Amino acid sequence: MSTSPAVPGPAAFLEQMMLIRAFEERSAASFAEGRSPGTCTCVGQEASAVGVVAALREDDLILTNHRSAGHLLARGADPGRLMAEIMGRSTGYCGGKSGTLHVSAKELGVILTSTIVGGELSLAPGVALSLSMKGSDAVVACFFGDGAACEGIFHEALNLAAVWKLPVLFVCENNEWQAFVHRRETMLTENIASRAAGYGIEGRTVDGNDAEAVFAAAAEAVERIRETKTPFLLETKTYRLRGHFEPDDQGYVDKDELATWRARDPIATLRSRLLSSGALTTGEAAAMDRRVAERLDAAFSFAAGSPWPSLDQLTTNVYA
Amino acid sequence: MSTSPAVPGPAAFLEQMMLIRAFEERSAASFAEGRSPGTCTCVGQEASAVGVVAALREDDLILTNHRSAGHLLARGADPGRLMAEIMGRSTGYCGGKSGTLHVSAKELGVILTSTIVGGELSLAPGVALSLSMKGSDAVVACFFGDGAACEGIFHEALNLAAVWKLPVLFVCENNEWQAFVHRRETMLTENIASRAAGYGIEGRTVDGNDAEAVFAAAAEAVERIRETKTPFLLETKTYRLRGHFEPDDQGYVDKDELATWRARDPIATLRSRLLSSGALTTGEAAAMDRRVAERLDAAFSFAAGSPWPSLDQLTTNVYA
Amino acid sequence: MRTITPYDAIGEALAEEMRRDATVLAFGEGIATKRHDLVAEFGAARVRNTPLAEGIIAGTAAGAAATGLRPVVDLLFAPFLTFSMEEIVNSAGKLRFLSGGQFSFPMVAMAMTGAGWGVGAQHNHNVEAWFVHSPGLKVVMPSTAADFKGLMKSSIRDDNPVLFFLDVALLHTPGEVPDGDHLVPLGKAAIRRPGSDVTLVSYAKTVHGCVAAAETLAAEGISAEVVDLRSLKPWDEEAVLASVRKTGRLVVVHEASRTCGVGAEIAATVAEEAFASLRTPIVRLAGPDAPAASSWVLEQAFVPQADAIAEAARGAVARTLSLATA
Amino acid sequence: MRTITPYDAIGEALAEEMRRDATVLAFGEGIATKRHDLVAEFGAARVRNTPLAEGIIAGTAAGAAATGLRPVVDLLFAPFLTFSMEEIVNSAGKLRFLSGGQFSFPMVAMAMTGAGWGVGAQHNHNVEAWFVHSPGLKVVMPSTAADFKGLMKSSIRDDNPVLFFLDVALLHTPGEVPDGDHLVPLGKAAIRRPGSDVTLVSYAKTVHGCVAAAETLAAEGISAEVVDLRSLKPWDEEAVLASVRKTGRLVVVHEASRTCGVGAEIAATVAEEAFASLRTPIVRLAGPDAPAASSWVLEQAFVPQADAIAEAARGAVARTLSLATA
Ligand SMILES: Cc1ncc(C[n+]2csc(CCOP(=O)(O)OP(=O)(O)O)c2C)c(N)n1
Ligand SMILES: Cc1ncc(C[n+]2csc(CCOP(=O)(O)OP(=O)(O)O)c2C)c(N)n1
Ligand SMILES: [Mg+2]
Ligand SMILES: [Mg+2]
Repeated sequence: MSTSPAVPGPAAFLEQMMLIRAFEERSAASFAEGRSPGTCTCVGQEASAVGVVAALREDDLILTNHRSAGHLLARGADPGRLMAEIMGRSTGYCGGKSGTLHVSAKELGVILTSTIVGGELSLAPGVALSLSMKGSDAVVACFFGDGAACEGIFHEALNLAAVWKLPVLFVCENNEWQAFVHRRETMLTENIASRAAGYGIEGRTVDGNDAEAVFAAAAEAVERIRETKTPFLLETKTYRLRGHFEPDDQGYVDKDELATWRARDPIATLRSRLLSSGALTTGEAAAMDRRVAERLDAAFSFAAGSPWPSLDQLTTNVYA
Repeated sequence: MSTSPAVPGPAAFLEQMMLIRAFEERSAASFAEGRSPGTCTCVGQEASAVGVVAALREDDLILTNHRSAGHLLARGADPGRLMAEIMGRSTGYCGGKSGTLHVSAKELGVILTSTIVGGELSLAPGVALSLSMKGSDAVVACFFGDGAACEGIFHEALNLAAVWKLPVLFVCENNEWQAFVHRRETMLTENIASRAAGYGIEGRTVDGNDAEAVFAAAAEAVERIRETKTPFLLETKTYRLRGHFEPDDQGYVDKDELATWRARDPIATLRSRLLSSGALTTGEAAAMDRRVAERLDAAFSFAAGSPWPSLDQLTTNVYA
Repeated sequence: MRTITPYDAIGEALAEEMRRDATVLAFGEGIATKRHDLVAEFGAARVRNTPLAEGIIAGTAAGAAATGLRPVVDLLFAPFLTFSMEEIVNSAGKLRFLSGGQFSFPMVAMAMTGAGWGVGAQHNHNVEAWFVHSPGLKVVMPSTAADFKGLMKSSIRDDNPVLFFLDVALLHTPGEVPDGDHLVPLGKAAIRRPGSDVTLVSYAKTVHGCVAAAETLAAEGISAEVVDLRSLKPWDEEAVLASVRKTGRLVVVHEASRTCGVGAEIAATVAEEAFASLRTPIVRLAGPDAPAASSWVLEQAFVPQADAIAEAARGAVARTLSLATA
Repeated sequence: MRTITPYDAIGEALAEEMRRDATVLAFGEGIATKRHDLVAEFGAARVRNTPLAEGIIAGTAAGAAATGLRPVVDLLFAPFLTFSMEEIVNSAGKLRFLSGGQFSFPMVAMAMTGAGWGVGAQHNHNVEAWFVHSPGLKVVMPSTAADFKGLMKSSIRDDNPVLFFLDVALLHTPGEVPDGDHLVPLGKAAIRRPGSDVTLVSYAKTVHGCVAAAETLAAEGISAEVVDLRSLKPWDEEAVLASVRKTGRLVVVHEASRTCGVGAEIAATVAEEAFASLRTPIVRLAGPDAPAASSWVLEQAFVPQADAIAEAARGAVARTLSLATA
């Protein structure tokens, strides 16, 4: 049994979020320069990623969706190997086979990035079943979007996990968009967490742009799962500040809605709060900027300098 | 626009239910004699069928599942053509191609019997969409089981119908069993109607063994659907008194549970209530028995005397 | 003639058919956002965004088709069809038959597929053969802008469920499209280049590889006929057999995995029906029996390219010659 | 040797493998009810009923397989696999590759299929070719009680996802099963009857039709070799090619629809790899490209029967002779 994670301070959250944001922006820039394929960034949703992941123990496992860079980096993924994967290089976490959309990293306990919306939901109960049959009290965190909550597999996964008492923290990152469709076009209710009742499990909605609030809610949920052996549905309310998939000019997004949420940017908000409360000095903030930039410079040059996979990789790893 | 259906008296319900019960028992006997393939009977669930169907107008449409004989007969299907279909004869509603498990009858507004659990749920919103795009105020009644409520397509169908404001009466016939699995092994909640809230629509649970109560609830639901253009989830609580699919000795069924529900047999209950209240005389009851027997004798000899489909039917009706 | 992309050709086809027939409607995850001009012209009831749920999108299309509408649904990428197999195969494909002909299912399901975007195997998987193998369905997969338009219009008018596959590599490359009511019949192949020594049968992006190969081969004195199937179900047996009877040699080329792919059906049919005309073993050139990797170099290597096609054709021709001289 | 039904042979295979390996578990809609002896021996945690939801059954198997368990799931009837295509194809089949080999997916998905019960096209649809066409999966479909057992045991031990198809017509007919730890390797065909004039390749129920046909043919002086594929992916190319090289004639027989079926792959491969040995056109005998009707007479007529197989073989032999004498 691993010990519970230490409570991270807000400054640590801030730096993690800055790293994620910068990673995504560089990744988008790399696409724009024609150096990597399009990608789904998690810009605007960093607080949800760092808050939940911080609440996990080392032996807890993660499944996530196409907007997974935040979860991976929060979990400690090496930005260089992650970017190499996005660029399709042999040094990436999956040798370039995954690319941006299916990254897994066994060494980090990240079982899956599913680019099939709902794929993460379909596998999560089985992963939790393995844990519980081993007698472990580890949990599985399964990240998915408000769109995935419309897929039938959402219903099947929550119901099975409930009936079989599987330790899954279902994390719905409700960012108001499902590619080019607004959430309001896809459901009559405002919250997804309210669906938990239909499965006889607990659900809760939390401000997904506040890393500390997310952390507190996730930590409590994880504790309840370990205690009760019952899954939990946590909804983090946040917003997709960039487009769905690069390139995307967001021409279809309501300007006021976007402005409202830009004003609630989880990074800017936390940074200015910490600066104005004195918890962070401008010097420390500048040092963070520098550290992030340095890590990313190194990551991108590692990735760009890495070799392509050899052509025999076309047919390796198909069968065990 | 058709006019609303006349309120049927309990005696009419009783005779319909008796016809359905007798049809199913003969159909099971016919299987036992090797004259037709196995079948899923609706023995025990007749009240739910006749109550809901009576609440529909002639221009309302029906989709149903593998336990559809009750819905078809309540809708006025000819027992002879229905039995011919079950026996695979050319005079059946579908020329023998459907057999017992996929019967449809366009002339009766029965679009589908789906033997894929959930198939009826997947098609119902589209049928309702046709109606509403034509400007009709007809509704679609979609019958499915508690098992189907575990399929992802249940979730997708209810959500789409809710968001698109489609006139669907979702009727969950909760008979406590899902083939060889008890409902309690498949969900933590007692009711399925409570899931309606997750889609922002209304749901209601009714005693499915009381034809009049079912009728009243269905009539009210249909009225609300026509008014509000919003789907409705009606759950009829009933019980599968025979096995899942012939032959099935129900060896796996708890004896007490079965006995409890046998005591609540919708036909015996109504019949004795009507007899003891004087609403039905023994003479009238005997006449009912006779009429039912005569109709079924005629039906079974029609079916058994009907020709098999010709072999060219192997490849007809594949394409339009 | 105008020069437009296949993406725009599909848009024109939808608009023209919706104008012509009030029962045609379109829905899918984002189609109303992406094709806003259609919403503007035909209204929100006929061009709809949907919740993210492929099963019910396909099922709703089938239900609507059975009762008088002609839906076109956009299921985005072919691997997402795995979430709508039940509705497409068991309902749309079988219920006409099972109902004894009482209902028909005039609907079109679109899905993008193939290499080109580096998005990997959960977006890029050529599964057209599944639907060719399933009863009651039709399947098309065009290679030119004109065919995207003409086949889409015919698919919408067809009274059966049609799977319409869009090769992503072609979608944004402009091509010529005839003016007016341009229809291409389902089930008719196109001879993209006539020839007499070897028949290259293909569809979608690899047709262009075949044409390029044929040009290379022509310079070497080998005359290759390029047959573009366009429709995979029904497929134009007559055109393929006629070509093979003329050339005596067959190379079938597609991006989809080789095993049980459409090429297997073509090869098997030719081995049955035109056996006596064959002067050389049939050759299939297809994607490996492996998922598609995201990495650009691997993604491209997955697809049979012009060089490999030319080499296969050369091999076929050479082999006959050596057999003949042996 | 004991004489037991394939249904019981599967039960034995499950019990033996669960005894041998604590990571093996089984779940599905009713499996704990129907195989109560397994619950009694291995406990409710390892033999589970599930909610009625094929998608999550398959997905849970894939998730469990990726993390150390070896699940066997019962998906009942093949058409219900349409509800689990996403999980089987996109996850179980592709994620080993996409993860660069980090995870493997040792799981077995069972489904019944084929004519015999008069239950119609939503229960009876032979879709094995879909999975043969999809990367990363294995597919088996036995014809004898011994193979049901031996292939199930090998499937459970295999580190890849295996689709295990059970022909309903065979399931309750007893047959001989060797005692002890009886294993049949995946990928190896069985020669059910040796012969020299024509090769009959088949699998599942039609193997028995081929054997019956071979007996009829023998009486007429035609020696037919019957090859039972048993595994459809990988399939035993070597055995089939060796047989065809010997006989020079190939008839492929299966119940599944002809178009893009497994027979197409066999025929295409032979036309590529053993072309020079073929003395006559390949013949495929398969189910029509139509849904299966429930009506008993139509259901039976769907399946290639011994008479038709013998006739096809006779035709093949006669055709060569007439070519040779022409
Ligand atoms: C099964 C499936 N359907 C559709 C898509 C295309 N697609 C990718 S992301 C996306 C939107 C997902 O919305 P949501 O689940 O809310 O996640 P978000 O992108 O907002 O993080 C869509 C439609 C897909 N990848 N998989
Ligand atoms: C997709 C699918 N899965 C499984 C089955 C097998 N099956 C037929 S009926 C049934 C139980 C259905 O339960 P429920 O929906 O409650 O209906 P009931 O039979 O109780 O009326 C099952 C598992 C099927 N026909 N289709
Ligand atoms: Mg979203
Ligand atoms: Mg039930």
